[in-house]
Amino acid sequence: MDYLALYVTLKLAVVTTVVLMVIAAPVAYFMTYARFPGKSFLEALLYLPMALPPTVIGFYLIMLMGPKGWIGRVWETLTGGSLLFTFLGIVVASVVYSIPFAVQPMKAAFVKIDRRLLEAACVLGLSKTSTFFRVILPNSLAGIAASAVLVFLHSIGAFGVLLMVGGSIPGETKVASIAIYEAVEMMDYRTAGVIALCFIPISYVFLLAINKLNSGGRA
Amino acid sequence: MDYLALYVTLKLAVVTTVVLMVIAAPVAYFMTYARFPGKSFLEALLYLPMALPPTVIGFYLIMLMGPKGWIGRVWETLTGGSLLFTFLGIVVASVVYSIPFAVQPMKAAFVKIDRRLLEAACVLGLSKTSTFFRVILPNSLAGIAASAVLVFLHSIGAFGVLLMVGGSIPGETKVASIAIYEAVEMMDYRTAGVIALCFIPISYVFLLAINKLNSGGRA
Amino acid sequence: QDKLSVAVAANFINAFKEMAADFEEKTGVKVEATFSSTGNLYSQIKNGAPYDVFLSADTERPDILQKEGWTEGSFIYARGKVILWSADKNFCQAPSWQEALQNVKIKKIALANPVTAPYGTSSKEALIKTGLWDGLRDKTVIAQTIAQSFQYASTSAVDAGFVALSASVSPEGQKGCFYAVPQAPDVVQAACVAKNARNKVGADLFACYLLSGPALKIKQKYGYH
Amino acid sequence: MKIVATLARQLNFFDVDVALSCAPGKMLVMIGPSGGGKTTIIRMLAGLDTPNAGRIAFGDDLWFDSEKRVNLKPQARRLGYVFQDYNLFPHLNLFDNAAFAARDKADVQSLMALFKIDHLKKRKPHQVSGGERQRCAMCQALARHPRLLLLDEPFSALDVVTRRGLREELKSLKGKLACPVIYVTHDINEALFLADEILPVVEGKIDRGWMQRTISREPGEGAPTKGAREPRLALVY
Amino acid sequence: MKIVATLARQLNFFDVDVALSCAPGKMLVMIGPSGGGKTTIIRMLAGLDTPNAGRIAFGDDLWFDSEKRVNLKPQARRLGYVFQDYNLFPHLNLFDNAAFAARDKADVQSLMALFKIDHLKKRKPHQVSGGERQRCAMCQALARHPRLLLLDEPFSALDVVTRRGLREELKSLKGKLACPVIYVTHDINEALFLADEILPVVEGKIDRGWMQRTISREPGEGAPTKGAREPRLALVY
Ligand SMILES: Nc1ncnc2c1ncn2[C@@H]1O[C@H](COP(=O)(O)OP(=O)(O)OP(=O)(O)O)[C@@H](O)[C@H]1O
Ligand SMILES: Nc1ncnc2c1ncn2[C@@H]1O[C@H](COP(=O)(O)OP(=O)(O)OP(=O)(O)O)[C@@H](O)[C@H]1O
Ligand SMILES: [Mg+2]
Ligand SMILES: [Mg+2]
Repeated sequence: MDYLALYVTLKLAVVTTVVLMVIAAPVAYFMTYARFPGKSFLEALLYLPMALPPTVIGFYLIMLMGPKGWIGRVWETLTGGSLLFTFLGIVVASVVYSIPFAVQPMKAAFVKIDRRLLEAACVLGLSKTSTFFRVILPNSLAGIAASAVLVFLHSIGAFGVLLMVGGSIPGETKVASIAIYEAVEMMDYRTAGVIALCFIPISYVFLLAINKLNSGGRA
Repeated sequence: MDYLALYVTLKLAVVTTVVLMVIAAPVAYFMTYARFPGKSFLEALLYLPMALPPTVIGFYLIMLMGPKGWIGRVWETLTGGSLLFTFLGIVVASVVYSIPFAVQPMKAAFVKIDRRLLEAACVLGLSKTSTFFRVILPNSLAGIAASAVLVFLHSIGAFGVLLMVGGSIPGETKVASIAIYEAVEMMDYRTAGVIALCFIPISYVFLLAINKLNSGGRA
Repeated sequence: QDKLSVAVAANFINAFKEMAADFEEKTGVKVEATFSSTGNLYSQIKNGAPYDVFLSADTERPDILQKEGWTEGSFIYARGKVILWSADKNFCQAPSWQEALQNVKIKKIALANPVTAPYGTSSKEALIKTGLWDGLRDKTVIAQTIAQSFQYASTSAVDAGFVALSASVSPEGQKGCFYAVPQAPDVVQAACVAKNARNKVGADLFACYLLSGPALKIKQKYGYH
Repeated sequence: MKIVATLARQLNFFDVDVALSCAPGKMLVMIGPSGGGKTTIIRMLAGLDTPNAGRIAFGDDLWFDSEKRVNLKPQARRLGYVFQDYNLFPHLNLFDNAAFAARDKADVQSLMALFKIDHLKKRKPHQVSGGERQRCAMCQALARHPRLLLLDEPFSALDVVTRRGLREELKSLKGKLACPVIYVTHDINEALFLADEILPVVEGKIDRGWMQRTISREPGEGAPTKGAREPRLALVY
Repeated sequence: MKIVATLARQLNFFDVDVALSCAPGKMLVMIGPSGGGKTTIIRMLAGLDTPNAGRIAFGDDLWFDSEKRVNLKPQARRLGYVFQDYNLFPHLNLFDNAAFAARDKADVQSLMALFKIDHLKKRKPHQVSGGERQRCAMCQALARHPRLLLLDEPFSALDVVTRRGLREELKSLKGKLACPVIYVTHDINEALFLADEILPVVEGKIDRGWMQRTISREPGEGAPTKGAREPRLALVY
């Protein structure tokens, strides 16, 4: 079995989840409370990575992150290296790919915060930012947990996108889902099944951890 | 452009969303309030479709739904036909594929319902079922909207699974993402881009509708 | 006229679409195709997919299907060639593809997965024959399909890629330049007709058509022979 | 039917341990210091909290018995319960709230009129004042024709005039309802006016002397001697 | 600094239209029938609702002026506000709630002792009684050393003894705080005891006769004649 691929998968899923939680929270906050024309349109754009087949996202990401794309060029000027076919590259891809899953449940949680709590925070002198960190976040733990679960699992399953952007370099960008794909293509259904089964305990442990964190916040 | 494929995609997304909302709500309710040993384990299983690469899910679904799988056999005895390579078949696949996205945000919403409301319902004589319909659902609209958005968009983007289970029969199981896939395979990147762009207005309209419903429920 | 259902390996998609149109015009039999990876299509067939004809990207799977009794026999319908393609026309200045690859400016080259894609196996063989495989290890990027290898090359994500000759004739492919890779063995693609095809007559007719003169012309146009 | 209960439950700083009974058409008023356990007792009667030991009998029905392991669900007790924080359903307007578990919608109409909130029928709870919410909660509880009425400070957010009016109404309703009413209040006037029996609850126990001590301002626990500075108002309301 | 305000706002069934002022160290008590507009007035002073017309000046600072289009955010007004439904933050324990916007944690400690909830520091709001929550909200408001204190029925969930104690404390605090205090209550005794000025708010307007009518039980609007049946208790509390 391909342990290296499993390890890369886990590392990717953890990094993606952490990065996305940090990025998505302010985005969701903004999308919940800001009022401006074209908001639904922006929101639709934000959710687009989900509506597109992974290969298409992968294709556009390659274009952007390749040596001719602007992200690729900016990155090259900054670091001298290429973003494609590196671990960092697949992190970027996986983050883009999972944005909607992170934003949407958080937004749902933020919407449900009791207006009276926000008024109390306001009267107690809290700025928008402090209100976010001291009132909104701690009262949205269930929604944030939902986000984290979706993002984590979704990046484990991410495949089409990573396949494109990663180039399947062992130990660096070759994730377990690619190993499964290879096994299926080679008609080695047993190996595919075994690797797939590995995800049950992984998801299980992750869910337990999230549930613990979540109820810890409430108890 | 392949209008028929767009039409099938939309039909599939709408049917999947409706079916999943109906299925996921009781499942999420059960997962929120029931206490039993092995609950996290069951939950992990429920989220598995997300952690697996689409082709793998597709593979297992074919096995189950094919003439040798038990779902396929039951279906054949009941209707005399095959479930694979029919619209109904891809609906089943798309429902399985999106279950986690439907359940998780709903669960997050149900968890956040004020316990005092549930106590009030209890005292007022409501059974578990009535409480669910009369108190929990109407107070979870934001979470349900989040579910609906995720499921709808995710089933538009679904691809690997559908290709496997559906077999791309025009007007029946050939969805737009498969058309995109074919265009990409033919190195016709322009057509792929044009079909992909169609999803922006579709997502936009859908989001508007959901937002309307959602705020209608609250106003 | 009953329609004909054909499962086609994704690398053959361009040529197939044109052939299907031609066939329809000539015989009036409507052709409905499913394009996917050979592995995918094979799994579908094993699980009862109602395909009348299967155009594989290799010879292995039609053989297995024959053993399993799905078909009575297979035949070779196309041979593909591996080329080394680059979006950068300067790439082809060197006298041979080996030298072009060893240029220090070349940072990444793509090839299809040697384990799962026949074109990948063939490309790898050419690299091994010419003794370049070990030296280029760190520069190679593995694409899962031959089409993806071309995507890498055409978006300049890699400097050059081993792709199918068929890619070079597409509009996108004409924007770059390529070397033939004679060291790479031909990729042999076999097809087979289902024993219990729903439209057996049409399926046999299509099998004949695949080997006919007009079909050969189309195949050549798309880089097969 | 008469309700008879003995209840014991351990809390963090003291234990609740009381016995009480109330006949139909009668009103038992609980009064006592804040945090003394009144709400806890009501919640046990409602079945929302479970006593550690004790027994609740409603007529011939056994609602709770720690020894026989009987514990009837709140749903089956058919209660009217006005919570201390009068929690209405935020997604429903006042009428729908009041009619939530009503036997008969016509009742709701007249109850809302009785409690002077019929002009607010279409408002959501957050769009009305605290006292209006409280009156709506009262309608909700009465509209289902309860077998037992539990009122946890139902008029705390009301002004003196409205309150006086409503407690008159309640007193006359009490007879018509023909069910036991258990009422928590902090207002001694109200207690004296409404009660058939007064139950002073102090640190979870019944303390019959509490009323007397409070009224005569004996410098007992918690009754600050500074209170003497307060003008002796003899308001005749 | 003194607060001076004229406020007008249209509500569905009547308009609020009042003028009020309160000097530092003084207490203005609002009283009046339920739904009369008291909370609305407090919310306008806090900046949570915007008046349709009017002006709020705090000393030399202009907080609101409909003509000059000035509207200071609530954050900048530095208020202490105890909401009528004393909403504490459900994710924090009582100590963290009280200390939420405190200048100095040491204050919090002594405030909680003063309000007799220091033994409940580690409890979450849903784990304490209604009155305990209310006292915690009071600590929260006081701990931030507000420039203006707005108290919307802060003691409504307290028993008579605790309440009497706390209102003594409040009265002595008032001088120390040296800020204007605006206080809403339904308890006429409390109003008379605490107030430097009483502002009866009836249907959004100031109605100076309301107190008098209520106390002498003139059979005015809303004062039911049935009230006469009530025993004339002259409780000396
Ligand atoms: N959920 C809970 N968990 C633990 N302790 C609680 C809980 N609810 C209340 N308490 C404690 O139990 C005691 C009694 O509370 P209870 O709510 O019954 O008082 P009360 O008499 O209704 O007071 P009040 O008049 O202030 O409403 C208090 O000391 C309180 O802190
Ligand atoms: N958000 C709102 N939207 C519309 N009307 C409201 C809103 N909140 C309160 N009202 C109405 O405004 C009027 C005044 O309400 P307000 O809360 O100021 O009364 P109050 O004097 O504080 O009453 P109470 O003593 O019952 O708390 C009431 O008629 C009420 O129904
Ligand atoms: Mg209480
Ligand atoms: Mg009020």
